Amino acid sequence: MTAERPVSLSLLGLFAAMPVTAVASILHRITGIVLFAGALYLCYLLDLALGDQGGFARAAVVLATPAGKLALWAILAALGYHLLAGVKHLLLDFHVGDTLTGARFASWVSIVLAVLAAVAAAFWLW
Amino acid sequence: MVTSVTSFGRSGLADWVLQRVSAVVLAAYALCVLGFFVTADSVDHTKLVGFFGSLPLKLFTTLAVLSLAAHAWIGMWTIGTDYVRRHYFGRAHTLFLAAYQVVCVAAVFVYVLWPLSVVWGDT
Amino acid sequence: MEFDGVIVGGGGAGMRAGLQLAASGLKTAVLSKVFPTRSHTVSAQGGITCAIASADPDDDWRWHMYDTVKGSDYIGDQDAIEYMCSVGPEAIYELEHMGMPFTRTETGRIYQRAFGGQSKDFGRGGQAERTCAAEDRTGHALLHTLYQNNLKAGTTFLSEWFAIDLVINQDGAVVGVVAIQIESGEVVFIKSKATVFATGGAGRIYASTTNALMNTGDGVGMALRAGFPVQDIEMWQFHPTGIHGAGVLVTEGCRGEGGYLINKDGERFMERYAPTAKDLASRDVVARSMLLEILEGRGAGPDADHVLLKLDHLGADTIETRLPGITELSKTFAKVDPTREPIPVVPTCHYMMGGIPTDVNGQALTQNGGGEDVPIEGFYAVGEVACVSVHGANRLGGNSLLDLVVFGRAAGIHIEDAMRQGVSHRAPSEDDIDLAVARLRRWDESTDGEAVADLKRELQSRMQLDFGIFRTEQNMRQGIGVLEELRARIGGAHLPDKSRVFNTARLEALELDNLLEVSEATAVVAEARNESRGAHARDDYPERDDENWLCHSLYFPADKRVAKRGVNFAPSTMPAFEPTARSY
Amino acid sequence: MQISLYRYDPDTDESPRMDDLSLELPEGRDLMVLDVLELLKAEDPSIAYRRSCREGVCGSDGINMNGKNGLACTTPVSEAAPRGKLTLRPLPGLPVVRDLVVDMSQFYRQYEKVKPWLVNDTPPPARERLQSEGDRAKLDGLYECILCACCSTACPSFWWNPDKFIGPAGLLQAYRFLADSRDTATAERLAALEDPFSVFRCRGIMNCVNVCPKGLNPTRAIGKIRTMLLQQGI
Repeated sequence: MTAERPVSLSLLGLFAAMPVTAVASILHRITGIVLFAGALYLCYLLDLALGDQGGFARAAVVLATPAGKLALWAILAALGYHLLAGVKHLLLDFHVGDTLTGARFASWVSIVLAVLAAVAAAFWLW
Repeated sequence: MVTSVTSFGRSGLADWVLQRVSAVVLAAYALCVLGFFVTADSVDHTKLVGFFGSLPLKLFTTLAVLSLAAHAWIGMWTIGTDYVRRHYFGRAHTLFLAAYQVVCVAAVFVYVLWPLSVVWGDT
Repeated sequence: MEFDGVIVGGGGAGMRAGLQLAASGLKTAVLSKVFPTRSHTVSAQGGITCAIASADPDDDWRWHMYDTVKGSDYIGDQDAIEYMCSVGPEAIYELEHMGMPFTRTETGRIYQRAFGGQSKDFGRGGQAERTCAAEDRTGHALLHTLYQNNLKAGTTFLSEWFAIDLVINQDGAVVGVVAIQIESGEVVFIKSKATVFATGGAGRIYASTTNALMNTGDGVGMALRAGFPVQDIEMWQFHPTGIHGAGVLVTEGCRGEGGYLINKDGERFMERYAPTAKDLASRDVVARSMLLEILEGRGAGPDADHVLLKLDHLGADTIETRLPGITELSKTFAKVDPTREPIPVVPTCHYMMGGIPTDVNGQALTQNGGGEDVPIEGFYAVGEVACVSVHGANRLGGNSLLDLVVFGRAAGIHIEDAMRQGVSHRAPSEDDIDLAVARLRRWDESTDGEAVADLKRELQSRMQLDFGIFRTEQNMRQGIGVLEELRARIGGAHLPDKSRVFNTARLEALELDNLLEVSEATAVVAEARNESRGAHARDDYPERDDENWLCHSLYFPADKRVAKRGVNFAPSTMPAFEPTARSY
Repeated sequence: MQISLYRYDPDTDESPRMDDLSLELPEGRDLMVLDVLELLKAEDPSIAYRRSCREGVCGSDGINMNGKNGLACTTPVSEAAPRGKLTLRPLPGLPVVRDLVVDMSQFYRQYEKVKPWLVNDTPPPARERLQSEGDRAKLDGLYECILCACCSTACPSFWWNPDKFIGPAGLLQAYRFLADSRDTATAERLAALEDPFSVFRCRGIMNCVNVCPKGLNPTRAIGKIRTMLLQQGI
C-alpha cells in the first residue's frame, strides 16, 4: 500500500517559496559541480601551458576564443561563490551565523560578494 | 547506525573533517595561483614554468591535487546518494548509482594523475 | 487482536497507565484517535500541583488536601483526595527521573509557582506556591516524557484508531472495544482483560471552550451507550482566562506570577469579590466575578464583552522566562504583546469535573438497586473522563495533571495485581460484538438527512446558552427539550462520505453521537441539582444546600434517571474536613 | 478567496489533483488557514486533514501553504497567501494517505532511532535529581518540539534520504538528551550518530529553522552534535 502512495514534492512551488539560505545552499552545490567539470579544462590548459613554447601559445589561443574565455570565467565565478559559501559553512561549523537572521545575512553577503567577484573576473578577463 | 562502504572515510565525522581541511588547502592554493596571475604584468611561458616548477609550488600543487581528490569525491558521492534514488530511477537505481560513482572515481583519478605528471614529469 | 490491557486514550492518564502495565511485562496497548503526543494534555500550561516542598520546605500534602476538599465545595471524595495528595510527590519524582524537563530553582530543585485556591496551614497561613512547572508548557513536557518512556517500555501503540463502543459479554463484564483503524477504515474487535478509558474531556459540547477540537467526550458517550452511569456530570469548569474570541487558554500561572484582572475602568475588581485571595481565588469564583463585571456593564472592548488580564507590570524578563508560551499565544490569537498591553479574556469552558465513577484504583462503578457501589468487571477509567472524585464541584488549577499521573499509575498497579491473580471473562458472542458496531452501521447506511456540522453547531450553542456559567430553571427546561429533539435529528442525520481511507467525516459523525450523550446527561442533572455548588451556579437556588445535595449525582442513561451517591468523608490517616462556608 | 487544494483519495483516484475552489470569507477577521479548512470541510465533508488543539501545541496540522510548511491553526491567511491565492498541499516528501494527510511513520521512526528518552542507570535519589538552572537552560529551545514534521519535510536532505538521514526533528531530540545533565548515555548516543548519513547529511540549508512554528533551531543543535562528535573523536 505504502509503495503506491503519491508524494507531494512540487519542486516548482517549493522553489518559488525558497528562502535565501536554501538558494545559497543549492548554489554551493551547483558551483561545486561546475568546478568538478571545469577541473578537466584547467588540467588541459595547465598541461598545454607548462609544456613547450608552442603549447603555451596554443593555450593562449584557446583562451582568446570567446568560448574558451567564457569557460574560464564561468570557472572563476563558480570558484568565487564556492569559496565564499565554503567560508560561510566553516563559520557555521564554529557556530557563527547559526541563527535564522545570521544565516540569512551570511547568505546574502556571500551571494552579493560572489556576484561582485564574478564581475571583477569578467573585467579582468576581457 | 547507517554504514556505507562507499563513503570515502571510515565515518561521517572523518569525511566531514577531511572535507573542511581539504577545503582550506584548496582555498589557499586557489588564492595563491590567482594571485600569481593577477599580480604578474604579463605571463609568458618562462614565468609560468618558473612559477609552477619551483619546489615549494610543486609540493603545494601536489597537496592541492590530493585535497581536490578528497574534497571532490566526498562532495560528488554526497550528490549521488542524494539524487540517484529509487524514486526517479526505479529498480535499477543502484546500477545507476554505481555507474555514476565509477565515472566520478575515474575523473578523480584523472584530476590527480594528470596535474601531477605535468608538474613533476619534465624535471 | 488481544491484549491484557487496552487503554483507550493516549493522553497523560492513558500513557501513565500504559507505562505501568507495559513496564510490568503485561501485553499492553494504548489506543488513541490521534498520535499520542497530540492528546489534549499537551495544552496544559501552568503546572502540576503537588506538595514536594521545594518552594516552601515546610509544605505538607495535608494542606494540599485541605485546599482540594475546599475547592471541590465538599463533594470531592476525601479518601481519593488524600490518596492523590499523599502519593503525589512520589509520582512527580518518578516523572523527573523519567527526564521531564521541569523548571528549576536556584538550588536545583523543581520550581513551584502560586496557583488559585492554594493555602498554607489549612487556609490559615496565606498563599502557597505549590504548582510544579516546566515554564508554561508543563503539559507538553509531561506528555512527551510519558510518550518517550512508553517507547522505552515497549508499549504497543494503536495510533490513530478510533474506539466506537464497548463490547460487553453476557455477564455484563467489559471485554474490549470495537475500533476503526482510521488510516485503513478497517473495523476490529480488540479483546482485553482490562479496558481502561482515558479518553479525556468533552469541552466541545460548548461553543466556547479551551478544549481541543477532538475533546468530544468519546469515553462518556461509550459508557452511557453501554448503560453505565456517570457522576457529577453537571459540573463543568469555566476557566477565567480564555482568550476573547479564540477561546485559547491563558494559564492561571499568569496570575500566579503576579498578573491580575481589570475591568474597562482599569479597576482590579477581584479585590471586591475575594478580598483575601483576590485573583487567586478558586476558578469558579473568579469566572463568576468576571461574568458579573461584564453583565453589569464594566466589560472592556467595543462590545463590553470581556475583561483584561494585566501582565505588563511583571516585566518582560519574567514574562519571557516564566511564560514564554503565553506571549506566543496572545500575539497569535489576540494580536497583543503581553509585555505591553493586557490580554482580552473571557471565562471559557475548560474542564469536566464529572465522569465515569471509579474507586481510587480506577475501577469503574455502578450502583445497585439498594444504592450500593458495584464494580463493573473489566472496566476502568482514569483522568478527565473519570470521576474518582478528587475535583468534586470545582477543580483547582494544577490538580488535573496530578490526577492524571497519580490515578493512571494507580490503575496500572491495580490491574497488574489483578492480572497476577488471574482474570478471565467469558468470550463475547457475535451479537455482543455486533451491538458495538450498530451505530457505525447506522451512519454508513444513512442515505439522507441533516449535515453533521450543522447539528454540531446547534448543539454547542444550545449548551452555551442554557448550561453555561449561570443556569436558570427556565433555560434549562427549554434546553432539555431542544436536546431531545436533537437526539431524534442526529439519529436521522446523514454521512455523505462513506470512503474507507482516513475518513474524518465519519469520525466527526461518530463524535457527534458522543457530544449528544454528554450534553443530555449534563442537562438533565443540571436541572435536577437544585442548589448552587462549585461550578454549578443557579439563579433560582443561589445557596449551597448541604442537607439535600452534599452528595454526588449519578445519571442513569436508560431511563434518564438522576440518583444520588454518598461523598466519602473517611480519609484513612486523619479526620475528615467537614463542610463549612467557602470563601476566598 | 481563491484556494487551490491538493486532493487524493486512494479509493477513487489514480493520482492526486489540485482542485480550484472559491470561498466567501467572513469580513473583518484575519482567519487562520485552519479556519479556512473548516469552512471548506463544512461544505465538502470528504476533505481530509488532521487537526486538534487549534492553538499550535499538538502539532497535528502541519501542511504546506503556498510552498511553505507550517501549522494551519497558527498561520493567518494574510501571511500564507499575501497575494490572495491560497495553495494548500500536504507536507512534502512523505507518502500521502489522503488529501492533506501524510504517512508520518518514516518521520516517527527517525525520532525513535535517537532513543528519545532519558538514560540514567544510577539509582535515583528519593527526591528529584538536582539540576542547576544553568543546566536546565541548556534544554530550552530543544524540548519544546511538537513533532509536527514541518522541519523535516522542508529539508531536502530528508526528502532524498528519509530512511538514513535522521532529519532536523529527530536530531533536535538527539541533542535534547545529549544536552541533559541528567543523561549518562552520551558516548553511546554519539557513537550511533557518527556515520555519514544520520547527522552529516545536514548541509546547513536552514529550511528547518525557516519553517519551525515554535521558533526552534535544529541547525544549531546539529552543529552542537557535530562539535561533540569532533571533541569525542579527538
